[in-house]
Amino acid sequence: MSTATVTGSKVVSMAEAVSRVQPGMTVMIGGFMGCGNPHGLVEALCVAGLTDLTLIATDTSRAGFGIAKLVEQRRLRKLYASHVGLNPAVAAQLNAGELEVELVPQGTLAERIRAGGAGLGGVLTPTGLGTPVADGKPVIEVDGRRFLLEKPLRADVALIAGSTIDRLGNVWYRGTTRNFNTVMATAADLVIAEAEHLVEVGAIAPENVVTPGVLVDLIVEGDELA
Amino acid sequence: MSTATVTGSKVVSMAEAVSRVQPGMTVMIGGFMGCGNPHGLVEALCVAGLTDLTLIATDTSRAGFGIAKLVEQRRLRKLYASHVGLNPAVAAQLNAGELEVELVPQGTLAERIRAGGAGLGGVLTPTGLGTPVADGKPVIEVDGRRFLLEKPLRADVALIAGSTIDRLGNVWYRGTTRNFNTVMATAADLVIAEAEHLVEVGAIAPENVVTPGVLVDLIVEGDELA
Amino acid sequence: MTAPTSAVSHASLDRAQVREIIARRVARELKDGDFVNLGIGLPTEVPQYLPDGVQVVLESENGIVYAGSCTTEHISPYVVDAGGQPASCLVGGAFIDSATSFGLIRGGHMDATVLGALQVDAAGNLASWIIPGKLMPGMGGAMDLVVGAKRVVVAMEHTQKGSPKILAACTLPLTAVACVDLIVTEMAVIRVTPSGLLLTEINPAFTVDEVRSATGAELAVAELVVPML
Amino acid sequence: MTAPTSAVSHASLDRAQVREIIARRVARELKDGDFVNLGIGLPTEVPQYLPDGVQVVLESENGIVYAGSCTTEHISPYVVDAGGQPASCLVGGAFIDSATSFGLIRGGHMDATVLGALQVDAAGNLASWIIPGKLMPGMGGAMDLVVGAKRVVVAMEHTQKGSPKILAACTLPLTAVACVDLIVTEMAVIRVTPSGLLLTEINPAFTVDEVRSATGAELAVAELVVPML
Repeated sequence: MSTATVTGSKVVSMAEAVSRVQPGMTVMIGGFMGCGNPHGLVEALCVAGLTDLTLIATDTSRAGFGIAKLVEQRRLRKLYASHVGLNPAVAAQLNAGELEVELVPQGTLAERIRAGGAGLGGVLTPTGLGTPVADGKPVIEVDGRRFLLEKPLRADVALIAGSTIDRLGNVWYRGTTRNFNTVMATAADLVIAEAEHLVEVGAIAPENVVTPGVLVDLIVEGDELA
Repeated sequence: MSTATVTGSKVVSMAEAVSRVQPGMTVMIGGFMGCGNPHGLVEALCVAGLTDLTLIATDTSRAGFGIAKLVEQRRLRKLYASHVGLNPAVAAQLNAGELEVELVPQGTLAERIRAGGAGLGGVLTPTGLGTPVADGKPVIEVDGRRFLLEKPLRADVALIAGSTIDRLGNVWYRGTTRNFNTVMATAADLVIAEAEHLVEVGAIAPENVVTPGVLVDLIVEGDELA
Repeated sequence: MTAPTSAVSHASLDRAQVREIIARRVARELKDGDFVNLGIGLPTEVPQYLPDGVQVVLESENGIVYAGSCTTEHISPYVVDAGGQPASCLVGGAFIDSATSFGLIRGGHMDATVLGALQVDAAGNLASWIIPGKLMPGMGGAMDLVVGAKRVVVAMEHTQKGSPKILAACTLPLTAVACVDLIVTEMAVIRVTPSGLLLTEINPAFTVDEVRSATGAELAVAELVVPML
Repeated sequence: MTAPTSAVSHASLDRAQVREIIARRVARELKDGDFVNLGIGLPTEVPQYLPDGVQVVLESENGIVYAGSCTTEHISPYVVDAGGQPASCLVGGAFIDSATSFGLIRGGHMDATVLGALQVDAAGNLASWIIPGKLMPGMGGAMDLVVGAKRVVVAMEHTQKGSPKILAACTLPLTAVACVDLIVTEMAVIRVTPSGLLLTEINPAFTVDEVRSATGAELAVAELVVPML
């Protein structure tokens, strides 16, 4: 579903980018408790008023802020996350039977997304054995040790954030902003990256590119954080 | 088996580093056809005269050069590699029954080492299905698709090379030198890194560190390549 | 056994004292050079009590190797810790992504993790992430940490409103099976052994019987019980 | 069908002509923006024949995204291609490690891979990495590439010393099962379909019968066979 060419431009408006998200889609959103989230895209997604989405994100932020609004505005049908404690709307909607929630250990979440992006059939992890996380999942024994088989995760669209992004989509991340953005950039049919700083091609040394531009389909310009 | 402390020094002589390798050990060596190989450590390993080693490396270099000498000098009992075509000694020793060779697809090799370093029970890959690579290996079905279960690889010692390494072991790689060095740094009990340029702590921005220093136990100074 | 240095009773320990006793004792479990992940809350107080000459490398599982604290003037929107709070990366540190971070955690690269608990039991089972129907924060990175770290230290108050948190068997959903190595509370230091829980150190303010009565599991007592302070 | 533009016979094609015919035709399979991995040898000649306005992003599986060639004055010990030869990274490219590289390859991010073969068969099976007892170079990255790329194009001479390389069933150990989409030789372009091999284009220097007799598998002929040149 990549629309990008080498000779064309990947840079689009926020509205155009978000128009690619349709009701019922599965959407990944990078970031960790507000750090490294694509704030402009999340806001535009809220404004777009889409419903019935499945969201994959490591957390649901804190009440009233960023991703939290997608829950609060009842845009989600299903949620995969590792931590939802600071957003009371999740528990409320779960208890009311309005939202399906799959809590995923944070490392397993990262690895399931990576597997989805790397063409692997699943993840064999010791994490979650003997806990509710293991319910209904196959256990595979390798050389006498037992591992949970966790399935890959992919999305229709991934919304990621980068501190510096060049016009080919190469991304460099400041501080802890990379978190889930790197794996999510590999695991969706369409990857939209929000650039804090949009720069010319060549501005990022090839050794310091963290997410290669080939993974990014569309680029939007976001606000500066500081 | 880490000997490093925060307050102590990880920098040792080539001889001291190689003295940590014992006959019969499994050794990983990073690099790809001479690029990103720890040339000084490989040479020191040859001089040390150890035998009965198991080597894990993506290739065996070309005749007479670098890693190739470990084969030519009959130091290996077993070899895991993806490409051995430019080192005729491998086929000769294999045919003579003197060397056990497991050819591993290059992507599977990278992922098996990564799994060994990341505590995963194995790799579920479509690569190798229906080929001799699949012989004797379990096939796992996930959502109707079949995957080979490939086991993790670990080593007693990993010898890696870095272009710029600080005294805490943080590594930055120039060009294509990173190749297998990054995954190997995670998958051995002892990791020895050869620095082309040994620099003071702080010289590499934390965003541009590729291999975090916590993974590196010992550092040796190598020659400049250019 | 050394005589108690102070005769505080349990009731007289205020919250800050309890936390300091626990954090101070946990600090002695860490060695110079250890690569350590500290859970949110009490465990983050451990580093201030590290003995002279002991420096550890802290990990923040959202992506910092060699994490540091944050002073007001250095607050940055780009660096947060695993609790989402402003943090820093010390000189010599590295920023890593979540897959790499949990590779380090799951892969046995972490010398120790210190974290709180709702319940711990005689088999070293840990419950720390959910109270069904009441509290569902999610497990975050805890399940990976306790499975992957070489040493798992639970740092918690001995009881919750007077009820034991150390039990014969956890009643809450588990975080992981048989993962806990050591329990440090304000009352005692308890090792998880293949044959059950073993009291090895005690806060001189308490008697062994007091510890036992605050513990919901069989508690063997080491031949030599030393003061934990 | 268009009349042959030149009346060269098979025997009159020299090696360079054969390679150019194949590389030129393969180039037309690539679209602007495609992310492509080219095997060692003939496939590396494809980019020079890309039509105007078409630019592809080349991957070198040892760690270059947007790989370029290398001129004598730019030879660096730090940048090699998948054959271990000096290479470069174009402006806008990235260096990646082997796990990341094969994540891109296996994960379906590669629009196409072009590679040579020892044998291809009617089911699209490919043999390209070993002749037992004779040649054991290893599979390198080929097994991952043909399983992971969205489109697998085999670019090879139609026969090996007169013997067909396109067979009813491969006799050599496979690189992968049912992975080949298209076969481009100096004689013809052949698609692998669910019902077998389909001749869709021909080098006007040859007749369909000549192609058939140089092919060791059933070869259906498209309703409209166009010239491949």
